[in-house]
Amino acid sequence: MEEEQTRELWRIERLQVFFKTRGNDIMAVNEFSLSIYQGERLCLLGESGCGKSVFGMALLKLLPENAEVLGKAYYKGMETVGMSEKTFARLRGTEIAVIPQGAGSSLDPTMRCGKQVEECLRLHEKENSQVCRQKVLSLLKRLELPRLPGIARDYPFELSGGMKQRILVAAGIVCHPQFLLVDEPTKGLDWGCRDKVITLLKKLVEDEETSVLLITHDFNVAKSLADRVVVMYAGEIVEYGMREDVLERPVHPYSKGLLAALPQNGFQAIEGFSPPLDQIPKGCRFHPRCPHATGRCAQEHPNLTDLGEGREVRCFYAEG
Amino acid sequence: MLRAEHVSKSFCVGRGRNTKIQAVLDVSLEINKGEHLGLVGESGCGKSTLARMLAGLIRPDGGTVLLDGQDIQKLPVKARKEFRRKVQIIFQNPQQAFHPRMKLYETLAEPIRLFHLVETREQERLMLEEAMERMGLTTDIFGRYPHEISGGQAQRIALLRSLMLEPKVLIADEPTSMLDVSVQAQILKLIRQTTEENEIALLLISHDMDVIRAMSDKVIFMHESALNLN
Amino acid sequence: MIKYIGKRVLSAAGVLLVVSMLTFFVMQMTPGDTAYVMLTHTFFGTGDLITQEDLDIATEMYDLDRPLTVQYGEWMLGALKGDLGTSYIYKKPVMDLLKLKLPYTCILGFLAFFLGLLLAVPLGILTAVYRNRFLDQAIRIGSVLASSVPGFWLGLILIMFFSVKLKWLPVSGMNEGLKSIVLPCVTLMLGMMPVMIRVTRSSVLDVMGQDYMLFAKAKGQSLFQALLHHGVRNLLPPVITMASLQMGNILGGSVVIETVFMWPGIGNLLYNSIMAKDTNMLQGCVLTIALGYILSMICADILNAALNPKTYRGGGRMA
Amino acid sequence: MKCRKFSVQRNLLLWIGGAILLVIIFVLVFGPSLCTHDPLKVDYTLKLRAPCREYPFGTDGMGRSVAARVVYGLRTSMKIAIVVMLISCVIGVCVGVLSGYVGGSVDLILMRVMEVVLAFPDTILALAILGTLGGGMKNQIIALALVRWTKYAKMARDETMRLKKEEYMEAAVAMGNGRFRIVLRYVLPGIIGQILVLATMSIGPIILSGATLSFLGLGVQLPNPELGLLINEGRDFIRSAGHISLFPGLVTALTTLGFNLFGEGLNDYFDPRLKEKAVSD
Repeated sequence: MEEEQTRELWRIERLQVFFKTRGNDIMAVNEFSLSIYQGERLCLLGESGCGKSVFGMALLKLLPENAEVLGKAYYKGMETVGMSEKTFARLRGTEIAVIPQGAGSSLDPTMRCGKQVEECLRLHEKENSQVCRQKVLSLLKRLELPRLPGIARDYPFELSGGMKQRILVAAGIVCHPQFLLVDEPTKGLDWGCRDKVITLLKKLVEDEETSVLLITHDFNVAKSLADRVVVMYAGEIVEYGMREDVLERPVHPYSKGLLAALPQNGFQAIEGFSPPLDQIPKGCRFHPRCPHATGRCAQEHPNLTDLGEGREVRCFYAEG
Repeated sequence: MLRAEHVSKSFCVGRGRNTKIQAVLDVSLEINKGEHLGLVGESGCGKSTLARMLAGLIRPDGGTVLLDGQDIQKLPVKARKEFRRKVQIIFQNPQQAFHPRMKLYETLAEPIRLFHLVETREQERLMLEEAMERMGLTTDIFGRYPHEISGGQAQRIALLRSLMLEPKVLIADEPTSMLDVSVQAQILKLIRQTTEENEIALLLISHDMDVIRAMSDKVIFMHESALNLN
Repeated sequence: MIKYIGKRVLSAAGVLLVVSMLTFFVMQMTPGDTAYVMLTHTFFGTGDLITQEDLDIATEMYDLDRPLTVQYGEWMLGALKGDLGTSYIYKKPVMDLLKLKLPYTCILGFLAFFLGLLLAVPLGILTAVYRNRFLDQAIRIGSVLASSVPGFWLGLILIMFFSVKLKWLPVSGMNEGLKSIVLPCVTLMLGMMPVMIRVTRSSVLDVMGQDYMLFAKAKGQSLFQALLHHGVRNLLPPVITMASLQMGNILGGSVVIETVFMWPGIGNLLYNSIMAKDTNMLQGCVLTIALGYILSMICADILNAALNPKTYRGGGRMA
Repeated sequence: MKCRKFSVQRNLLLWIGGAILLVIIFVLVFGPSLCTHDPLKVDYTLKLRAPCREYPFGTDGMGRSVAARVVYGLRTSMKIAIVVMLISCVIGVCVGVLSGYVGGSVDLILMRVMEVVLAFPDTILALAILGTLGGGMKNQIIALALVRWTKYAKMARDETMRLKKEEYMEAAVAMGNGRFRIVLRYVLPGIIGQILVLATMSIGPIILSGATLSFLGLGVQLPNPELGLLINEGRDFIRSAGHISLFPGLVTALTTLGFNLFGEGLNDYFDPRLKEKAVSD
């Protein structure tokens, strides 16, 4: 696996995101350093409120006005955080694409679904509408949408949650991007659709060999789609490594807790609650909920220590 | 105890043409004392509507909902209040189940004052503090507003508010689908523990099979009962 | 879709009927007998000389003594045939007067309406896109100022300044064609623009906050392109609804403005008929203006229905 | 640091509006004692005097001090506006909450009533009513209130319907709250903010339409002064003595501006969109 990932797609150095509210500045993402390789599928795993979506949006410069991004991020060597919106916009859609969270609200209620998928094609590849329509229909067929081609002429409010999610997936990958950000593909979907979306995503990503940054809180999605997994807690990375290591043999107490809380592992819950981003505890951010926290954890903020073969953990006592 | 006989309900949806969506069609269901019932089905198949009908929040078009043999829609006012005490419901989105501009102490004290469970304010405060301990919550939450606490804490408070009235039946409409996995486990364990302790019958509604399997003795499948009658 | 339009027109006709009934019966309840009032106005300055027997002649002549419902029935039949009775003071059929004066009100009204929209909507969009910048503040303060100024007083001031001092524009009346329409039109426009700017601004702000606009940006569209493709269809409904309401303000305002500028429109006619208590004439004017207002509301509803696919694609299908 | 500036700007609107209102209130309370001239005393020798130290706003066609008349006129106009606002607010909110909360047939009937009232442009309905009932302050108040209550009713109904869908309302019912208690503790506090904003924002237009009616001679009758009337009096002297219409209009505009700015500031204060969005994941 190592030799293929020669070319680094993204290199992120100490990325920080602040939200300026009337009271104080809330730090949503703290010191995020990571690199994503060509054709790799990285999963950002964490509970709601840990800043994973904020990181994704910051990377693609889609944050609201009151957000401020510090640090550096290099896409194919080009520094993106400081880049002007005009130049970055040329990358959007063709090279860098997004499948946003909230399938329901990300589709324009007054435009037919087929047209919304075509829009990206027509914007960048300037082909005539007939060719575009054919491309979209073939893509929708690959996504196993029912009632083709009629469904392309339907409006978003006429589709179920699962189908809207697939339309979003289509709109994201129709221009064959090199890097795809997938934000919570299964949130809000019910049980049946969830598996379907996961299998579809898996097939598509393998055919296209695009590199994917997957943001989710759902273990099954991480298990079936990701090569490498990064676990986030309260705005920072606590552990990352290959999927088998992190999901089967987690090292950080929080990752262990997550694994134990799964229904199939007997519902052992982690005590307490993840802290809201404006009340971050001192020292290690997990120490109030960590079963074997010591005095040192409460005082000192641990850094990411390298455990070899690309595994890192943010804890003083995590054994190798 | 709480029984639904051939209950059905349909809603008019969409402007212009009068398209009726049949949310619940001819459902019969019974919850006996101390029983743990699981109701599972696709989202949008009318589970929430059925839950709200059982809790007396929505009037069914057809069929009746009976508590101890009496139709809850025809209860006199006094008995209706007693019905509210016996049958409690907790909702899917904890943060929205509380008045956004009322401190949580007020929200928790409301059932006590409504049913005059205690006379003086000190007793009320003591009662609440003791209940908070049992739920594993700190009393600083009293002074907070709903948007200042996490989903898990909010759902615990909703549970505590319902249990203050010692209900006979607790209906939980997808209590954990909005919560994260770790917090989900806490809430479910709490629900199971409290309902068993106080002999409360539980109707747990969810679209997640694992949750239902882990929590309930009897399981009812709600088939796709949303028929489109336009 | 046609069924929807049909329903709207029907309900509008219903409202119009109720309106006509309302005005008719309320009219008859006026303090002082209609005959007396009519006579005092037709023969000026003879208020106290009118004897009872004059009143009887007048009542009998205009058959005012019959029960109200019969009078209303007769009036209604006439209205359907286009005869709204005769005006006491002008001694001409109400319908002819209305036909004569309607074009003037329409010219003034539509000119003010469309020019107002042409200015207000772009300004609204600008204030939303450049939120909190200097442009936004300036336009908002300007519109609050404009909405605080009484229309008729503004008219007088414009007359005082442009006609009396600078002598560019005529003081009032219709005689100098285009030049005489400028002042009334500007006054009416300034009356409606502040509200239109505010509604456009909040509608554009709402739309810009939507997720599909963020997704459009993620697809590589600039803010302008996103607004064009997705924004327009979503932000128009509230703007169109408010525009139809503003059409009402213009019709209402026309009464005052036409009086100030001596513009020979329906508004002026309505004012004179109120002063002279000429019930038939008053009834005709009120109905015309109400009809115009309801028509503009129906157009707004139809436009909104056309924009919103939900109406002609039925309820959501649970596929 | 754009968002810091914005919060100051929001208060700016409130402060300016508040300042103007203070001036107006000062004039309302101390005005009569301050101005030395009797607004009704006629003295033809002083006819059409231009504004000077003696008569700050000059004198009108009958030699009366325009300044004195404006002060008293402001009082009448404000009295009318406040009364109209209160009546229409009470009626509108009750009807709105009733039809919004109870819904069903009650809602339908009230909707039809509102539709008829809304079928008229505001001024036309007021004119029609005054045309029939005759002029006078009392009828003017009735006419204006009959027109204005629909705005409150519509707002109250929409807000009540929106609140009814919230889950905490369902939870309140499930908790055993009676209908009346829910309206008092949940619905009304929910819409108080909007009512306040609408009240301050609607005083301005009420003053304007009140003045318009008096200008047309249908509202307050001569000789007691009202701002609209004063402007009308000056119409004949447009050419020679513009000041007679100029100053009453200016004062009306200033008062309306004060209320509008204050209302706008209040609206920004209550407007959820301007509060920074909570940091969501």
